[in-house]
Amino acid sequence: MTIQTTQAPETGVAIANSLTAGRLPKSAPWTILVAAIAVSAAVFAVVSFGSGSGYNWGGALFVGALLYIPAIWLFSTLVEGRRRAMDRLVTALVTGAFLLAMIPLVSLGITVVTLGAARFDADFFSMSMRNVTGEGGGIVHAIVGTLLMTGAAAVISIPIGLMTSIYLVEYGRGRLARGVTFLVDVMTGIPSIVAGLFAYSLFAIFLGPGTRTGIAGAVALSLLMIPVVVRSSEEMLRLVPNELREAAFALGVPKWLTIVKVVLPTSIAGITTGVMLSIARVIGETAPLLIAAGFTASVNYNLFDGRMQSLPVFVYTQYANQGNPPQAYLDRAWAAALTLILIVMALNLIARLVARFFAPKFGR
Amino acid sequence: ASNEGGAAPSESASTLSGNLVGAGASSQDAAQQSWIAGFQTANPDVTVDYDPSGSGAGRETFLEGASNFAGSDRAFKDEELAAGGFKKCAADSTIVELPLYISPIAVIFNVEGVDSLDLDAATVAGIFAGTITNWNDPAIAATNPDATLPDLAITPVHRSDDSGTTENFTEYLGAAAADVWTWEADGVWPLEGGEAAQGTSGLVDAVSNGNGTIGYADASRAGDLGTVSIKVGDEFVPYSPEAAAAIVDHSPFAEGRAEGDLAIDIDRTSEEAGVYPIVLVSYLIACGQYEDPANVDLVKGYLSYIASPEGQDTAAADAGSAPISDSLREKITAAIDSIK
Amino acid sequence: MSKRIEVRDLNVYYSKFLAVEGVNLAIEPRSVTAFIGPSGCGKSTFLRTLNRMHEVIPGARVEGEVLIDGNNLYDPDVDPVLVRRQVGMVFQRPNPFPTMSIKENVLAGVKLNNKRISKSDAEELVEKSLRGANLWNEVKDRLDRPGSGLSGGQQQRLCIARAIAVSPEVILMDEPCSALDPISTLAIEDLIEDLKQQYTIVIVTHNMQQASRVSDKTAFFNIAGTGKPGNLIEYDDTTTIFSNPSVQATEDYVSGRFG
Amino acid sequence: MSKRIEVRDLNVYYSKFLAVEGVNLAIEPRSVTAFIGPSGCGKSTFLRTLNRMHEVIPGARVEGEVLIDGNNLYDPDVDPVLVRRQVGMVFQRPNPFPTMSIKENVLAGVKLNNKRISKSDAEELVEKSLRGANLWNEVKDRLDRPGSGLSGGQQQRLCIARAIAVSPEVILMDEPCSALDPISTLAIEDLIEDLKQQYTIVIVTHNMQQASRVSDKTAFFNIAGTGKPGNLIEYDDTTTIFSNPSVQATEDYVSGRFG
Amino acid sequence: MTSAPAPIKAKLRIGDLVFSRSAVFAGSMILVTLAAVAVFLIVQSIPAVVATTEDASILKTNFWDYVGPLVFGTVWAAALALLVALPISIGIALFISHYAPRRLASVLGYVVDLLAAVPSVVFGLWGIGVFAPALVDAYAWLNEYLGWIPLFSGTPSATGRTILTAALVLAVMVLPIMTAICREVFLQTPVLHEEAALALGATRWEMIRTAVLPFGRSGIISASVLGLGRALGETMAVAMVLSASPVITFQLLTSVNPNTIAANIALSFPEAYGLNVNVLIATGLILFVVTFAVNAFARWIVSRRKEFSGAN
Ligand SMILES: Nc1ncnc2c1ncn2[C@@H]1O[C@H](COP(=O)(O)OP(=O)(O)OP(=O)(O)O)[C@@H](O)[C@H]1O
Ligand SMILES: Nc1ncnc2c1ncn2[C@@H]1O[C@H](COP(=O)(O)OP(=O)(O)OP(=O)(O)O)[C@@H](O)[C@H]1O
Ligand SMILES: [Mg+2]
Ligand SMILES: [Mg+2]
Repeated sequence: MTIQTTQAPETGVAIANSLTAGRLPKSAPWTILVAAIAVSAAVFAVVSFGSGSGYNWGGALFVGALLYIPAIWLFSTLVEGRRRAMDRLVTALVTGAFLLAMIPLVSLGITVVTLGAARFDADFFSMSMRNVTGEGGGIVHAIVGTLLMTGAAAVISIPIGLMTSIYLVEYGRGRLARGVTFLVDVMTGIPSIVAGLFAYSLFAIFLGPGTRTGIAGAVALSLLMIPVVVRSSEEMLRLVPNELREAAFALGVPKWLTIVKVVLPTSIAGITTGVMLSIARVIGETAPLLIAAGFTASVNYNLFDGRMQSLPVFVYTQYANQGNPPQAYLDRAWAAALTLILIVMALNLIARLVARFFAPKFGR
Repeated sequence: ASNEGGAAPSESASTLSGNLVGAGASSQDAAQQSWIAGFQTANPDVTVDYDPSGSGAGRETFLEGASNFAGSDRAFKDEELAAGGFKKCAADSTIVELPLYISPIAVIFNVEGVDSLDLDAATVAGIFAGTITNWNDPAIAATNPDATLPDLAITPVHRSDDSGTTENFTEYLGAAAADVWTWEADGVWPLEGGEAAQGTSGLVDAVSNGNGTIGYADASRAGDLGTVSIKVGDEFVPYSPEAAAAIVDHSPFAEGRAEGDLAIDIDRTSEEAGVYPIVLVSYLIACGQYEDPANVDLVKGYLSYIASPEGQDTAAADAGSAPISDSLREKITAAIDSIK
Repeated sequence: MSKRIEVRDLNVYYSKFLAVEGVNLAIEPRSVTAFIGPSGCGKSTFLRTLNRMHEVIPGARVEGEVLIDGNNLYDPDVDPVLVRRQVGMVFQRPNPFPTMSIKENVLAGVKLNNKRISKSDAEELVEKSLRGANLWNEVKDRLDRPGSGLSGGQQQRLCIARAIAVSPEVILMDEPCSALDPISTLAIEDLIEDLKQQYTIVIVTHNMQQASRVSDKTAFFNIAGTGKPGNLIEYDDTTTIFSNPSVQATEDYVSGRFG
Repeated sequence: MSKRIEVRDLNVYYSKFLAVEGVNLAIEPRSVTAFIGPSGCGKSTFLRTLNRMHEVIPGARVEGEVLIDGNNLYDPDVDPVLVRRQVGMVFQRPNPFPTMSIKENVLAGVKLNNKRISKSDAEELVEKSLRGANLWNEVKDRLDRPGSGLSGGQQQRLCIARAIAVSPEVILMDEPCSALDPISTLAIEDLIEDLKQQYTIVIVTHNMQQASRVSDKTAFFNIAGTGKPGNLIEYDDTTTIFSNPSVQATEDYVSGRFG
Repeated sequence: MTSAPAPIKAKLRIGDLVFSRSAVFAGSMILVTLAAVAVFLIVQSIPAVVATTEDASILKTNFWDYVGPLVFGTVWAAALALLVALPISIGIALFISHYAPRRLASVLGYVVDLLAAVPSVVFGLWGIGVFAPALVDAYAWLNEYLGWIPLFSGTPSATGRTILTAALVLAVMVLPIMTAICREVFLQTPVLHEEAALALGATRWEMIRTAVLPFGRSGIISASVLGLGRALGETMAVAMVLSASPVITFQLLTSVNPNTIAANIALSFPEAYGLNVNVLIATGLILFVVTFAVNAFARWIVSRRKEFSGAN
């Protein structure tokens, strides 16, 4: 049998197995990576020797990894051809993108954990800042405030957001839908501080000037939260194949039940992710809460009366208005930041478990 | 929370109870927190909240009648007083402005091997105006013969936010070095460009993280950074609470104010020995007469506590402020007593 | 339990495109009617108008009347949901619910409508429906596994089981056997034979043999050319259509049959 | 241009589930081989192993060897991309790219290999491929419309056009005609006849008549019961399988044929 | 045929009615809320727009001169942030959906989501304390060797707190939300289409290009819009990290950087009084308008090829 050359130029090379023609060996990427890092390390060594400064390990690794990308592309182009090379290049880039994003994450993580650990003690989670100056004190009041206000914001935003996205995907046609879509987009652009001002002014109308309450803070947060919920849920609902809706309709299922029992469960994972993102988005807001919910050192369980402290405001004020000794304030700030992150992580984890429970039962 | 609740079987015979709300200058925040702690401990049934939302916001809030008292890095201006409209106060009431928080502003810098410098107002102004750009500039060397000044670019750092600290600092520069510093006193840094940082903390961070940086900040936050002794008369005065209190004592009260309105015109050019001219005076502002008498006792109680030696000392300990002098305290106490 | 369907002057549009034009047709209760015709001539489109499923497609609309036992489906106050509960449908492409197990899929018509059903009734219904769709033996051990893990043919039979589980009065089937092997096809055809005792059945098929085997009447649709609307060319007893059609086009089409 | 395929002791697993067991088979170049068997017996699964498409399914893996012209497809350093470029595939469910126009769909594979195809070449290729798939007349006026706006059968023919446009050496077809009307089916069968002059073709079908019409050899797969793996029962010349099979099960299956 | 002849004529379905009404209601709520916000902004802004330096001490000349550099800074910082974040987040999303081993993928997704858990104040603290100082050397290097490019010219900042740093911090902040949406959309790509591409002999990248990316296009745009919205409106982190002045400059590495609207409000609001407050709120209105324009543009892109959208 004659091996004929096909129009694909890479295939015709006469090697034992024509299907392996012109492939880099499996180990090639690693070899190239190691080589790239070695080259970079050597260059850094020369530079550091020349300038007398300390050896920069991070820089050497980073530049080495950077070097790998063109290197693998070059080798692959030479040996495997353009298409394979492109594939390898994209693989390297995509992996690189992920690793790149890990840099700030790891850096942030290390910073927050090491600096936050100093005050991660029992007092911190059993005390408020009432009558505390200098060292000591805790963040019970801020945790309570954050949970209550974020919770209230979620209670307001998730139904509205979800129903709006359902409206947009399932019901909306014509002008109103287009208007809503557009306005939701515009809503994403409300600066958080303006949301705070608006909520503050709104409640000033009803409750008298100058009232700062948890609920005003929650309303400000909802303003920021709703567009994120709508946008992400809308995207997820649109991905539900029409076939499934048709299947349900054909069984004589009313539209609303189809949405509740078929469309929502199918997209639940994505929606949960979106909702979690929206919560994460607002739970860390400082500016609007400073304006709408005020500042207090005491615990307040009542959303509708009195000022409420929140973790981000606490972090911010501890950092911005340091007293004596400053370190005590900084320690509290970082420990509160760590707490906030842990709270969001925990919420995220719970949401994922919930989502997994309802998620479509197919692969991936 | 374990520290909450006034039910502690305290021996205090306090009869005060209720909720007191203030808002204003964030410069006072640390001091306010320690005053609040002290006052609440003595009066377990009282809750005082202070929003460190900023002087402007504090004054607006007070105007709207949304707070019982305000903290502000400057007194109300004459025209603002004339416009009136303080919602919490009785119709024809004046307001009480008390200079209860006095804090020196330190000029801080970060230059390796230099802990302190002696500078005159013109040099400081030159540095911040960008006419003196290197640490080995002869103008600096002239007053610091012993310091080893590096050949290093000066990076002056100013506040990016609108702040009382900036206003006081630029007021000092304008008064004491009028030839070099031709801008008006303003809470917003008047020059374009330059390194800017948000808040005292941001500025301190920027100065400590940079190299060859210089800035100005509440003295309590100077930490390990190098600080400047300012030339007053013929000597160089380092910042200190006493020196800061002294300049206030040597300054006149603003004219044409109502009784109890103790706004001070700080004499930045004073040549008096032992005064430190770069200070921030922050006021506590209350009504001369409240529309609703319910809050009067609370306000008076709280302000009296702040003005007391005990109150001034806790603030000095917790916030690094300068305790007011006894002579000033007398006038303030009289003003507090006049509140109805 | 079965219904008579009468179609009068029906036009179906996709937005501005006229897909099916001027259909007049009467389908007798307790009979099987087959729709045949070349691809793209509008069989599916027309079928969907019989239970208003076309309304799901944006822009699709209808002119004319469809009477089910004399009630016009397109009367303004008719509830499409109730129509669909009486007129069930099986699609060309199998579409089991991915979030549901095999069992839940079969019970979907019941469960999704929030009807309560006792556990034993449910199990009975599941078995009956799956047996009816000739799927019971293959899946009885994995009723709680996801429906999307089945082979194409298995999925289609699952959809048939799901449709018959709600016992509609008319069943529309859009090429239900195109993904099935001969044995399953035979089983479905037997099932159609059974169902016909009680229900009215309409089936779209490309398989002439199937049409001639299962149907009582056959409707032949054709299309004059691209962009032209589909038309009902001839509608008659199946034997007539396959042995002695009155229109030449029908004869051409059915005689091109093979196998 | 065509290739000989030899399969040795092939087992296919979905994670732990053994779906197809111990297949041995040799497919001659320039021939048409048909796979028949009941639904769920693993025809599609096995077919996908011939161009390593099973690897796309998470958990699916293979034991054994598939030799194409003597080269083992499963050698560790074989590039599945090269394999698939030589072994094209048409799926059971039509899957045109919804984001592309009809024309772009046809050219999708070609564009990958050869970015700079001249406009006239491209148009020629589009026409040739669409004609080959018997779709040209229906779509020639709307080549720039989205491929997803076609009827099921039209979509399937579009996918066939897309597959033949890259002129692979082996073409695997998984029930390519199940969604087609008889005319299109006939056209595809004619196409297969044509392609056979140059290519090796493997086709899965449920249509016995189709198998007997188009294929040179036929492989019958069966499954002993649920959860059991599918097996290759008999593999022989098509005429032998349909007239005189050596295994009883084969006879049972093909004689259950109808129409 | 014994059953009632016309059960087909139906009551209006309560469930449907309630559900669709509440959906419409929710949609209208957004209209109402936004109208309220707009009214609030406009009413508060009117006195500011016509104000001069006499009325509002914050203004040097008039409102438009004040807001100009801020608009520039806002758009510039957000654009830079998006420029960095978009390719990276698409990359990460692809990595998680199509490259990483399946077991690892969900864990990795979670790890990236963690970034969303970081409050903006903490980004600010980290930006000042860790990130900006770490960039000083890199900026000096860029300035020395690439200073001939106008973007990198000027005197590099001694503290690293430049607009580029702020944009990078913003990029990190918008990454999780963009990544999450892209990832979910990519994961939903129909397997049929991926298989279609692979069967044509596409490499993984080509499969992604032909099947995944076109399918996810509207999702990618949604993600960008959300990311951009966040970047345009982010307040605290920018306020804390950026060394800002009222200037317009394209230089990325100097101490002199344009400010953003949101950060400027945060910086000036605490000390604002009288008409200055209105001026600041008016800048908020301008930000609103900017976002409006950006989104209109994005929507227009999506709608251009609507019929080719994958999902329906
Ligand atoms: N959603 C749609 N939007 C616009 N046109 C459509 C749509 N669905 C189908 N069409 C067009 O309507 C005509 C009829 O399509 P239909 O699906 O009813 O054909 P069919 O007879 O069922 O074909 P097949 O046998 O291939 O399933 C075709 O020209 C098709 O392109
Ligand atoms: N993705 C999958 N994961 C797990 N099991 C699968 C998967 N796909 C198919 N199977 C199982 O493997 C077996 C063979 O399926 P396959 O799709 O190959 O059957 P088939 O012969 O092509 O059937 P049909 O004629 O209905 O298409 C079946 O039992 C099926 O349930
Ligand atoms: Mg059809
Ligand atoms: Mg199959």
